[in-house]
Formats: sequence, structure tokens, C-alpha cells
Amino acid sequence: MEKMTSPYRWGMVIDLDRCTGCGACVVACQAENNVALCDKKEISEGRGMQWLRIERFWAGEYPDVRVRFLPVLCQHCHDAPCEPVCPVYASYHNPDGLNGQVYNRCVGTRYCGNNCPYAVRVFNFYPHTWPQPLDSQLSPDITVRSRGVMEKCTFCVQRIRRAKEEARGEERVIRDGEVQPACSQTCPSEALVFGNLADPRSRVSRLSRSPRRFQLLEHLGTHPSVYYLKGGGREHV
Amino acid sequence: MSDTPVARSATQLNDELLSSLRPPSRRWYLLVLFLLAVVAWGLVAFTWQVTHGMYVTGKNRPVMWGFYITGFVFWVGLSHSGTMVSSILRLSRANWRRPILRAAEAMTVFCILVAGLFPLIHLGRNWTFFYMIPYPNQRGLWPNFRSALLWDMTAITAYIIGSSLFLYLGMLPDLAVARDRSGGWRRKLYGLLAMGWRGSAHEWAVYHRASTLMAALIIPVAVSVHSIVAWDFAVTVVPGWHSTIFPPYFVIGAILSGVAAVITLMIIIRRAFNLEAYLTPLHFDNMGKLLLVISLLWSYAYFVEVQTTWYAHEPIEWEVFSFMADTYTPQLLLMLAGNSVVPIAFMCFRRLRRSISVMLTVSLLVNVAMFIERFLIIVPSLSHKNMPFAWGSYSPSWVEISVNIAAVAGFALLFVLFAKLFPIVALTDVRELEVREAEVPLGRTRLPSIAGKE
Amino acid sequence: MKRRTFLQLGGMTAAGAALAGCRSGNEKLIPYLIPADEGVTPGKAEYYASSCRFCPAGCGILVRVSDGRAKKVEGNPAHPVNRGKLCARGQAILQELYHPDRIAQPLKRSGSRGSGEFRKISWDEGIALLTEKLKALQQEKTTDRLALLTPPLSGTLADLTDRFMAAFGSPNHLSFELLAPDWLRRATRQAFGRASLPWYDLAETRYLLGFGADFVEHHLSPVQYGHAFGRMRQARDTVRGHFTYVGGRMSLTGASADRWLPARPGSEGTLALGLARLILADSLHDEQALAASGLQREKLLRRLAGYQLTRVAEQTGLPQQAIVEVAREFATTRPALAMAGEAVAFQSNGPEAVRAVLLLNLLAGNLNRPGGVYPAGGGGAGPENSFSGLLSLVAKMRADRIGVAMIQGNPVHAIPPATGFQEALARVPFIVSFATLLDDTALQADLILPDHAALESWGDVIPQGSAREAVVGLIQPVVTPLGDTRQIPDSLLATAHRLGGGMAASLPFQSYREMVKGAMRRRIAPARGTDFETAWTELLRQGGLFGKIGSTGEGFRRATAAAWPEPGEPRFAGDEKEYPLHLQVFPSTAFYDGRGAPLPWLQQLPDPMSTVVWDSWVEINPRTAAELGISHGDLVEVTSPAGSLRAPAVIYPGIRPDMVAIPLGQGQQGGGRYARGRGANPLSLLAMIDEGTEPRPAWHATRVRLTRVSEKGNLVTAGHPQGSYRSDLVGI
Amino acid sequence: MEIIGIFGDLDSAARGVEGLLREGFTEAQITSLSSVPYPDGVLVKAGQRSWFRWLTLAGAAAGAVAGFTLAAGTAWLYPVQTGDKPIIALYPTGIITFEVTMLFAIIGTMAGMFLEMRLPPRGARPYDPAISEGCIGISVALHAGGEVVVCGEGECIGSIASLTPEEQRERATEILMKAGALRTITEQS
Repeated sequence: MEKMTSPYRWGMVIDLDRCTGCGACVVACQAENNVALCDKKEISEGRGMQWLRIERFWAGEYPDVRVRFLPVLCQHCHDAPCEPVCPVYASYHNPDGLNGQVYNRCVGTRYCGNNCPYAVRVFNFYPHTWPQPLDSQLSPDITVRSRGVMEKCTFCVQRIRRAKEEARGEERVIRDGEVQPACSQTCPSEALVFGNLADPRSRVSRLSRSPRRFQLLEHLGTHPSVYYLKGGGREHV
Repeated sequence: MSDTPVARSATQLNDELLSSLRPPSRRWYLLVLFLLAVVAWGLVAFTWQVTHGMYVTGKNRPVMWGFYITGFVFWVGLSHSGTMVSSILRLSRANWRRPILRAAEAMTVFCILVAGLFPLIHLGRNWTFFYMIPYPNQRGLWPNFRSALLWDMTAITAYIIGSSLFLYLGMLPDLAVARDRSGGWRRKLYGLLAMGWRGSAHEWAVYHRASTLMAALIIPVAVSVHSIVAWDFAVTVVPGWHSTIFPPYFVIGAILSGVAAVITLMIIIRRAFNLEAYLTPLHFDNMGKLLLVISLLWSYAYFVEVQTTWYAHEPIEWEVFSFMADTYTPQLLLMLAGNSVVPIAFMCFRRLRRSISVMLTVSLLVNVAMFIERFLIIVPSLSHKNMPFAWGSYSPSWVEISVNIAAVAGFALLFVLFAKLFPIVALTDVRELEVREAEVPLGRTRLPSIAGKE
Repeated sequence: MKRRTFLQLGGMTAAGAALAGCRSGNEKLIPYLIPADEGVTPGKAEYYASSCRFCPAGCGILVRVSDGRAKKVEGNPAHPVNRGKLCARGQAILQELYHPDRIAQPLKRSGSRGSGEFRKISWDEGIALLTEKLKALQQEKTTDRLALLTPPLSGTLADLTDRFMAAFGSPNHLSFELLAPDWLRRATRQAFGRASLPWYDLAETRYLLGFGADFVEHHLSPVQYGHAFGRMRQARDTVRGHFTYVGGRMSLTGASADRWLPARPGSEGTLALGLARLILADSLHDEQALAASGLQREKLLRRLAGYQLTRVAEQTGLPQQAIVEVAREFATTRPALAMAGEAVAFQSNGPEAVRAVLLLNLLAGNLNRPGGVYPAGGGGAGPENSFSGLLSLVAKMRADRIGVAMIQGNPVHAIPPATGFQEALARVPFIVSFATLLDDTALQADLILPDHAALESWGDVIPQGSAREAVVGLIQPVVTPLGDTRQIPDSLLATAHRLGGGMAASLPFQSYREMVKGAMRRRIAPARGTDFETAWTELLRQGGLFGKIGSTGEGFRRATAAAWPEPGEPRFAGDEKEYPLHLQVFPSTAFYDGRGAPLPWLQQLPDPMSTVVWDSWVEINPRTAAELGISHGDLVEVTSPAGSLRAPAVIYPGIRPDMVAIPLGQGQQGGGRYARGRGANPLSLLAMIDEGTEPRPAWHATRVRLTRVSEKGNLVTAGHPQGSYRSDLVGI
Repeated sequence: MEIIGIFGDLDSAARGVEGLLREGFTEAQITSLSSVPYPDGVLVKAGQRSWFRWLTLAGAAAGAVAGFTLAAGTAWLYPVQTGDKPIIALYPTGIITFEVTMLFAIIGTMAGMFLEMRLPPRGARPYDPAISEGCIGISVALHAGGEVVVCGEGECIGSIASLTPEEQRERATEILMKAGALRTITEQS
């Protein structure tokens, strides 16, 4: 059974030394992907729907306190634990190395959610609505997920698809930096860099070779497509 | 009709052992009504969930599995009672097994039926459950057999069919007897099921070979079923789940709860159909010994699991364990008491093993503890997964609790109906024993002579 | 096999897309079935350039519009301020446009003030009502009884309002905003002789010494400085810019620092001068720079004699070692940059302290140098003490010398009651609000002439202190207005025309759009005379006029006449015994001064530092909390001489034990379903401080007392309280 | 044509069997009907080799094929990458194959058993409910009659085989009654 091949292997590099934790990416993601509005109760029950969260860690004691920010989104693992456990192929691996989620196949076993070590999969516990006219903002490119299905970061696959169509029209491959997910597009400090890891000259590939690079929960062998660059604090000056 | 001793004792045996088939009393109807009510309440709760959404449960991120899966594992565990008890004992030719065979096997079938419902109940979109069934479909895809859930489905299907056939096989001669002694629709029903059994020497010969073979076949299935249930957890990367000892550990746990459940059941049946003569302290004594052994095995497995975690002290694994120990201390202690300390301590003593009340308490305690054990395996691990920032907690909602209670009632209901409809004590097996133990004169005394082999 | 595989996958994803269509209603599917209206290509997105007016930074935005609906706000890559980036607030202005509780047409108060009972009226009636009131003033020859309250305005809108007020004959135009950088403008003039906001070359600097300058959250131009910060850290191969943050509370900006100096509130100026003294003592300063500004080391040292290390350390409560290290690092790592922010400015000794910080730049010799300080382009002169303006207006209102108040923005919520503004406003007989939502101010209004949302408006913004070169951003409507609303300038024009006479004459424009266009025509007239229309369309396409106007020649130099900064002992409202804790009210990342609170995306955005959602909170040092028996999520009461409020407690390791901090923005009576009655407004706690003769906006100079009320704080945080301390488990 | 004698106890039933054998009826013709199994030889010898286990085996084989096709076949037809697992993964396929194998084996066993028992029977066969009450039936399958003495399969069919079925019936009845049968039943045909 030969594997599906593709000129792309989408990946991201997150420079923790640049990240200021400002939260622009969080809103960008929510705006781009029709992520539901969650009231206080919903979030208090641990049922928030945001696909991208900025984890804030405290280290040390006053006055030697440091804060570390860690933006966590779907790591689009090459060896994704969430994929094989899905009984209905709702979670699958696409040729570009994206960790796809087909909402209309999802039956809601939530097995993928359990088996995702990064806890980036969010489940539609509630049926979500947008009061008029807030629904006018909903993007026509992405489905509005019904209750009972799992959803998560897609690296803004709709943008990738658009870019692919354009590139196909011009019979070329997508140029570096041509397509960006909402989060990295808006990140003021350019901490989030997105690109094609299959192309060794792309910015993301070059950054992914940085000596500061590490991956989240590397020891689990999930081989994420997201690389982090260490940062934050004296020890890295 | 006849006045020969054998005949008389046979008739009398039939009368007593088939007493449960007599027309139901008011108490029986009340019981059935009560159980129906509870089940109905469960259905209401479930409907509420289906119409509103998963938020009516206590689940959240990261704890995406809760009471439903706990119930699932628990019931699959219970379902190991029959097959294990009856087939192991059948193969080991333990004669004392005979009166409890039927109850145990029936229990297996009903438990696995109940268990099979939980994965469907817990779906986010229950109405699309058929997406998981392998058949050529318009959606252009077959289910993913690389998913442990599909293994579950296959195994449970196999187990449901297998154990039902096993139950039926065991009942075949009894059905013939029931046929001969009843009239009306019952006669039709039994006649149909008895398949025209006459008990000719040839039939008996084949029958014995078949039942031995079935017993041998059903055991690996039972073992595989619970191993697969264990794999649901063991194949993940969830700290506290990803453990190689899980399959054997789960199987042992399953048998433990199974044996305990059979004991409880024996006591109930004994009372309900006044079969004191056939379910004697001897039987409880033996079951007690079995319980003791399994409980020892369980304790061993649990110890192995914990001590390796403790020794390796892998940060997140240990985090999960200490979180569980801190947050669920009372439950943890109750579990250890119920699954290990109490059974081992009590079952060591013949007098306690033969005391019905003690057996009842212990067996019930064991199953309460087993439910807690499943819960403590599933929930704490999910609460404190690898990403500390996204830790959470879980407490079941009224919906989940209702459905779990309804499951118990549903099981009881099935059993009560079954007991009214079919011989609940393995009539033929018991009579066979009686016949074999025909007393022969020897000098001035008479001794029971066990004739022939099985 | 390969091709077949691909087809199946294609099928699956296609299924997803199809569902996308029908699920999101008519957006995609219907237009294919029904012939589309002209100009609307179904499913095809258009991008329109505009400008964000959420905060004075004036970032450029591109709005993705599909089927005539605005879908997403993104940064405008061509815009020199934000270079295609955008902050959380900027992206949320979509929800200002589509807010379910927007005021769709003019309203006239029908109940008592604050009751929120209004009657829908037509624009005609509305404008008529306003003109009638204004006519009355004219007839009574008391035109100065008209007051106009706005945030600081720039560009054409400023011009229009000035003309309006001038023509009407009222001096009472107050442009006030809690976070307006007047203090900085003033300090720069006093220190560097130019009444211009500074523009810090953050990207090129190698050592940043921030005195409570929270440029990540709100200071001057968050996106611009956020971008610069990223470059300062990692854009240069061998250099990683170092960042030291001074401030009693570790703000979001402070969180990115390599070193945190939690100086005692109000001691920042002393610290700055202490550092200056150390630098001069070891003669690590930039001699030329000093000479150029006509200063001698010895003289300075004499002047700074009072600031020897021991005293500074004692006053600031910082270890001497750290002070010495920072002084050396700052002086030896060139270019080095010192920024002063609100945390410093809003102390009783704020102005002096800020100037003391600016002095450090002088010593480091980084005026008008790469990695140093430049005068910001465009801004030019602006209000330097609108706070006193506010107080005098309050006085006038108290004295019943204001008959009509026209209000843009939400001052009732965003001005500390200690100024007496709220009661004073209540005495004004006729209040006009231009609010888009029934916010706290609109609730007090007698007439509401609802403004357009930013995305429905015309206009131009001149970013304040956001760029080195002058920039004129254009605002253009990207969607047809949802309701029967008008943007403020058009309402004013209409009023002027109706008033007739001098008013009409001084504002001879059909529409504000025309006025904006005219202004732009004048701006680029010198550049190119020919064919303005094409130039105009081009400008609209790219979002404004960038880099055309170079920054006006001369940079900063020391103002020889400048008074020497002498930040004395800080003064605080509230007795130390009774009110042991310092209070800091800070603009939260999401809400700015409160204008973000009505937008659900921002309410839902976990505060980066506390991860709290949908609420206010009180930040308390773990030690203090332990002493007071307060634990995470408890409901606590904060009492100041001015008032008290209740909010859940957040255990916050990054704050001085003698401080508590509360975010601005919540606690609104109005502001739509998402903001109404949520959290508490800390401004109610603030007391006034008179420094010498003049009262000062010393918003950080109030002391408070803390008491635990119950464990039911109903606090919701995105982060797990214990998990937030376990970074060891993820290895960062 | 079949005749059954109903006996109230084991010994008389055994006597009946012996009587029949002496008369010339063969083991193959005689079988016992009882509601509890008696060890082989207590009454009659039914000890011929049983073949239904082959169906178990056949079922298992079929199951193995079916299981493998289900798991591997469908995955191969619709290959979807998941988590870098091979499209046809060894362990999952093995597990599914095992389960289906066992299922089919069990079904095969049941089917085989009934086939070998020749249950359910075609048409009604003589029977007496008293058997359920512990009585024992001794059934004789009578010869078509008019046969000459034949020897084969180790034993010779006695001269009895040459009589007409009707005479055979009378003889058998007589023997059974003498042995102490409570009554005899004859197949009505």
C-alpha cells in the first residue's frame, strides 16, 4: 500500500522568545473558523471551544518570578494518536501531513479527544448559535459544527485549499509565505511562522533547524508538525 | 403415573426445579413493574441527553469519558461470570457447579447485552451509530478497524452470539422436559426451542461432546473481549492508561466481579424460588474459594501496576496516580477493601464462606468496589493528562447516574423475565447427578455410587 | 491505487465543504441557486482597506467581505504602523458592527435618566430636537453652554469639531480619554523641547529598560511595538535584545522581560535618577551626547548627589546588586532604550518621574539614533493636560454653566467618579450621546444619535505616536450600514446646516465623506496636481497615505530651559494603617479602557496573565493572600477611601505583596448583553490627589484594604490553577 | 417402523434391551430414550465416532477468511492514512480475524451438533412425555422384513429379519412387556 505523496508538508514554528502572549492569535482563529461563542458557564465547565489557547505558566517565587507563554494548537502530528482510534475515519491524515477532521463523519465517541496528549480537541457539548446579526460574520468557507461532533485547529485548511487552487491555476506550487493560517497572519511579534516543511529553503524549515528548537511532549513520539523555539528569560540570552 | 422410586424422585425433582415456571405471583408483577419504571426513567434521561446534547452529562475537556464508559467496562466485566464459571467448572468437571450453571450463563448474556448499550449511549451523535457498522454504504467508507472501538464491536457481537448459543445449548434437554410438562403457548414455545429432542442415546452422546467443545470455545472469546476492553485504554498514550498489564488485569477484575455477581445471584435465586435443597452451603463454600483465589490474583495485578508506577516515578504517570490518591481517597480505600482486603480476609474461613449473609455482603461489596475501580481507572487519568494547563475534573450528572441505575434495573428485568420463562436451574444436570449418585447396598449400609464419567 | 486513494479523500473533504455550504445558511449555497445581486460574487471574497479606530494607534486593516458581509478583519500589510499584523481588539471590531444590541435608529429618552427607556424617533426629529436646543442657546446668547466631549481626535474629524464649536461659539470641546498619552507629550516637550510623542526604535535596540511602559497591552501602539519587540528579540542573527521591566506589577509586557524589578509604586523616578547617578559615577554615559546637550558630568553628579545607591535601594525596595547590574547593563549595551509608561505617569510624582526616565535616554546618547528615541511622525502638538480640561468642564457643569452636552464615547464609565464628572453631568439639562450601544453614557442621555460602526464609516486617522513617519490612514465603509445610523460628523454637519447662518457657512460640506476627500486632496495637492480621482481610489485601495510625508526634519534635543526632574516622595490617597495595599488599575489586554467589554470575542479571550474570562478580578500576591486567608477564586472586597467593590481573587505571583491590581473595563450598567452588569469598575475606587496646586491624574496613587467575603467568587479561568505551576511537565 | 417400550426403571429397561438382542435385534436397531444421560453401555451402545467437529473446523476456517477480509480487505479497498499506521495493520487485523474466527467456529459447532443429531426431525416420531419424568424408553427400529439371514458389520441379523414388520412388532412388544415395560408405543404409519 503506497503512501499518498504531496509536495507539501505543512508545519509551524512558534518562537517562544518572540511570543508576548497578547492573544491576537486566539481571536484571529475564532474569527476565521466560525468557532462558537461560549458563555461563562460553558467555559467554567471546561467546554470552551477555542482551537488555540495560550498556556500561561508561573515559575519561581516572588520576586524571582517568571511567566512562560506557550501557544498550543493542534500539533498536526505525523504519528497522530487521535487518528487511528477514530472508528469512522472522521480524524484522518491528509497527504499534506495535515491532521484532518471530517465533521460530518464524526459520531462523537470522543476517543480522539482522550487520546490527544495536547488536549487541543474541543467537543461540541452544546448546540451553538449566533444571535442575529452576529451570524453575518460566519465564514461561508467553513462548516458551522453541530453539537456532538469533535473539532479542532485545521491550520486553516480553507486558506490552504484556496491557495492551492490559485497555484494550480498558475501551474506552480504554493510559494513560501503565500498561505498563512489566521493565527500566524495576525501575530504581531511574528512568533508564529507557518510554511512548507517539505521545502528545505522555506522560512519555517530554516527556523525548525534552530538550535533552540524543541517539540511538545517529544518523548511520546507523536512527531508533531509544530516546532517550538525555546525562549523567555536570562538563561537564553 | 409410575410408582418406581427413580420415577418418583425424578418427578419430584422436576416439580421443584421447574417451580419457577409456575404462573407469576403479585409480588413478581410488582417487581417487574418497579423495574420497568426504573428503566423508563433511564430512557427519559437518555432522551433528554439526545434532544439537548452531551452537555447534560458531566463530561468536559479533558475528561471526555465518564460514567457511561465506566458502566460499559463494569458490565462487560460482570458478563464474565457465566462463561467463566460455568465453562471452567464444566471443563474441570466440578459437580457442584450444576445448580448454578443456568443462572450464571443467563447472567452473562444479559450483562453483555446491557454493556453493549453503553458505547452507543455515550456517542455525541447517537443517531449516527450505524456509521460504525461495517456494511457497503453511500458514505463511501468502511469503519476503521484500526480503532480499538471496532475491535470492541466485533468482540462484543461475537460474545453476545456465542454466549447466547452457549446458554441455549445448556438448556436444550431442560426445554424438552419443560415441553413435556407444559401446555398451551408454553408447550409450543418449548417444543419449538427443544427441536424435537427425545434424549436418545445418540443425541446425548453428541450433546455431551458439543457442550464440552463449546465450553472450550467460549473461554478464549471471553478472555479476548475483556482484553480488548482493556486495550481501549492500554493502546492510548494517556498517562495511567498506557500500561501493558491492563488486559490480564482487566480480565482478572472481570472474573472477580463475575464470580461475586454469581454468588449474589445464587443467593437471590435460592430465596426467590426456595431452592435451598439444591444451592447448599457446599456451593457457596466452593464459590467462596474461587472468589478467594481470584481476589488474590486481582490484588497481585493491582500491586504490580501501582508499584511499577511508583518505582519508575515517571513524572506525569506519578502525577496522575497521586492526583487519584489525593482526590479520591475514600473511593480508593473502599476499592481496596472491597476487592482485596475483605474478600481475602473473609473467604479464608470455611464458616464465613458457608454463611449466606456474609457471602451476600462480600459479593455485593466486591461489585461496588469493582465499579469504583473502573471509575478510578478512567477518570483520574483523563483529569490530569499531559498538559497541566488543561487539567480538569469530572463529576457525573443526574443523566449519567440515571442511565447507570436504569442499566441495573434493565438487567434485573431481563433476568426476572427469563427466570419466569425458562428453567432457571439446570434441571437435567442436577437430575443427572441425582441418578449417578443412586445409592447401592454394600453390606449393611448404602453408599452413593458415582457411575461412569461425564 | 494512488489516484483512487486521492479520489476517495477528495470525496471526504468535498463532503465537508458541501456541508460547510448548507450549514452556514444562505452564505454560500443559495447565491448559486438564485442569480446573485450585481456586484456580489457568491463565495468570492473581496478585501477592503480601512483603518482601525479602536485605539489611537490607528492600525491599517483589511476587511474580508463576502456576499456583502464583513467576514474578517486583518492587518494591512502595506500599512507602516502594523505591517499586516493586528491585535485582538482590532480583529474584534467586527462584533461592534454585528453586535446584536446595536442601536438601529435615533432614540429619545422616555423614562427617567438611566432607566434605559427610550422612544424610537426619526433622524429628522432627532436632528430637529438637537438644533432646537442649540438654537435656544444661541438665542440666549449663551452658546458657551454647549459642551462637546470626545476622545482625542485627529485628522478631519478634529478639524470638523473645531469648526463646529468655533462657529457655534463654545470653547467647551473636551477631548479626554483616560489613557491618552498627554503626560508623555508634555514630558517630551519639557525634556526634549518638542511637543511630540516619542517613537522608540525598539526593533533595533539591544537593551530595553521599561518603566511600566506596557506596549504589549495598550501603551501608544501595541501592534507596532509588539512587532518591534519580536524583531528586537530574534530578528538579528547574533543579537538578542535584553529587556528589563520596572514596575510593582508584572504586566503582560513585564512577563516578556528577562529581568523584573518590582520597584515600590512611585519610586520609579527615583530609581531612574539612581541609575543615572551610577552611570555617571562610573562615567559609562555617552560623553558626546552629554556635551551636545550642554551638560557636564560633574554638575549632574552634584545634582544627583541625593540619589546614592543605598537611598535608592531603600526607597525602591530593590536589592542594590540588581540596581547596579541594571545600571551597568543599560549603560554598556548600546543602543539602549528607556521607556516610561502609564504605571509611572499616573503616580502623584508622575510627570517628574517620566522626565527622569527620559533623561536616561539622554545619558545613553540614543536621541534620534537607531535603537533610540525619535519624535513620532504626524502627531505634532496635541493636548498636554486634558485632565485639567476635564476638571474645569466638571466645574462648569457643576455650576450649571453647561446646557447641552454632546458626548462621543463612554465617559460615564471610563472617567473616575472621583473627578465628580458623573454627578456634574447629571446636572446638564440636555445630553446627546452618539453611542452605538446603550452604554452607561447613552443610558444617561436624553437623545441618542447612533453612530455608524467603524466598518460603516468614512474618515481618516493620523496614528498617534505609532510611526516615525507621518501616516494618514483612511477609513472607508466596507458594508452598507445595517441600521438607520449616521456617523457623528454627518450628524454634526446636519445639525450645522439646520442651524444655518454662520454654522452652515463654516461647514459647507454635503457629507463628511466629501470633507475627508477634500482634506486628502489638500494633503496630496503638493505631491501631484493631476487627476485626484484616480489618486483617491488608489489611496482607498491601499488604505491611506503612507510614507509620502517624511518626518519633519529636526529630532529631539535637550530643552535647555527644562526644569530638572525631582520626583519627590510619592503621595497616596488613604492612610497606610487603614489601607495597607497599593491599588493599580490597569487596562486589560482585551478591554482597553472598557470599550472592548461589549464584544464577546474579547470577553471570551482569556486574559493572558490571569487567564480569567468574562469577569473582573483582583490580583493578589500569594504571600498577602495567605496572610489574609484568601485563596484562588474567593470573593474579596476591595475598599478605598473613595469606595469599595467586590470581585474574585486571583493569586498572582507577579505582583508586590503590598499591591493589588484590578483590570479596567468591566462593571458597566449598559453596553449590551455581553457587558451589562459584568464584573466591577475599579475606577470607582480611585481617589483624587492634589500635587501642589494642580490636581493630577494619579490613578495609581490610591491605597486600599482587602477583606475576604466568601469562597464563591464564581471565577472562571482558562488555565488550571494548579496546572499553571507545572511547566516542568511540558518541559518549558 | 419404530416401536418404543416405556420402562419405569433402569433394570427392567436393561432387561428389555437384552431380551431384544437375544431375539436377534441388533445394537444398531436399538436405542434408549431418557431425560438424563446414561453412560454408554448402561443401556445401549451408541459409541460411534462423531463428525460434527469438522463443521467447527470449517466454521473457524470460514471465519478466519471472513475476518481477514473484513479488516484487511476493507482497509485495502478504502485506504485512509491514520496516524502513520499501516493501511493493513498486523495487530488489528489479527484481533478482528480472531474474533470472527471464534464466532464462526461456535456457530459451526451448534449447526454441526444439530445436523448430527438429525434435529429437528422430519415428521413426528413416537415419544412419551413420561420419559421426562424419569421413565426410560427403549426404541427398536424394525426391519423392512422378508430379508434372508445376512451377516455383515461384525454381527448377523437374526432370523427375525425375515419376518414381516407386523410379526417383528409383536415379538418386540412381547419381549418389552415381559421385561417389565409399562406400555409400548408404535409409530403410526
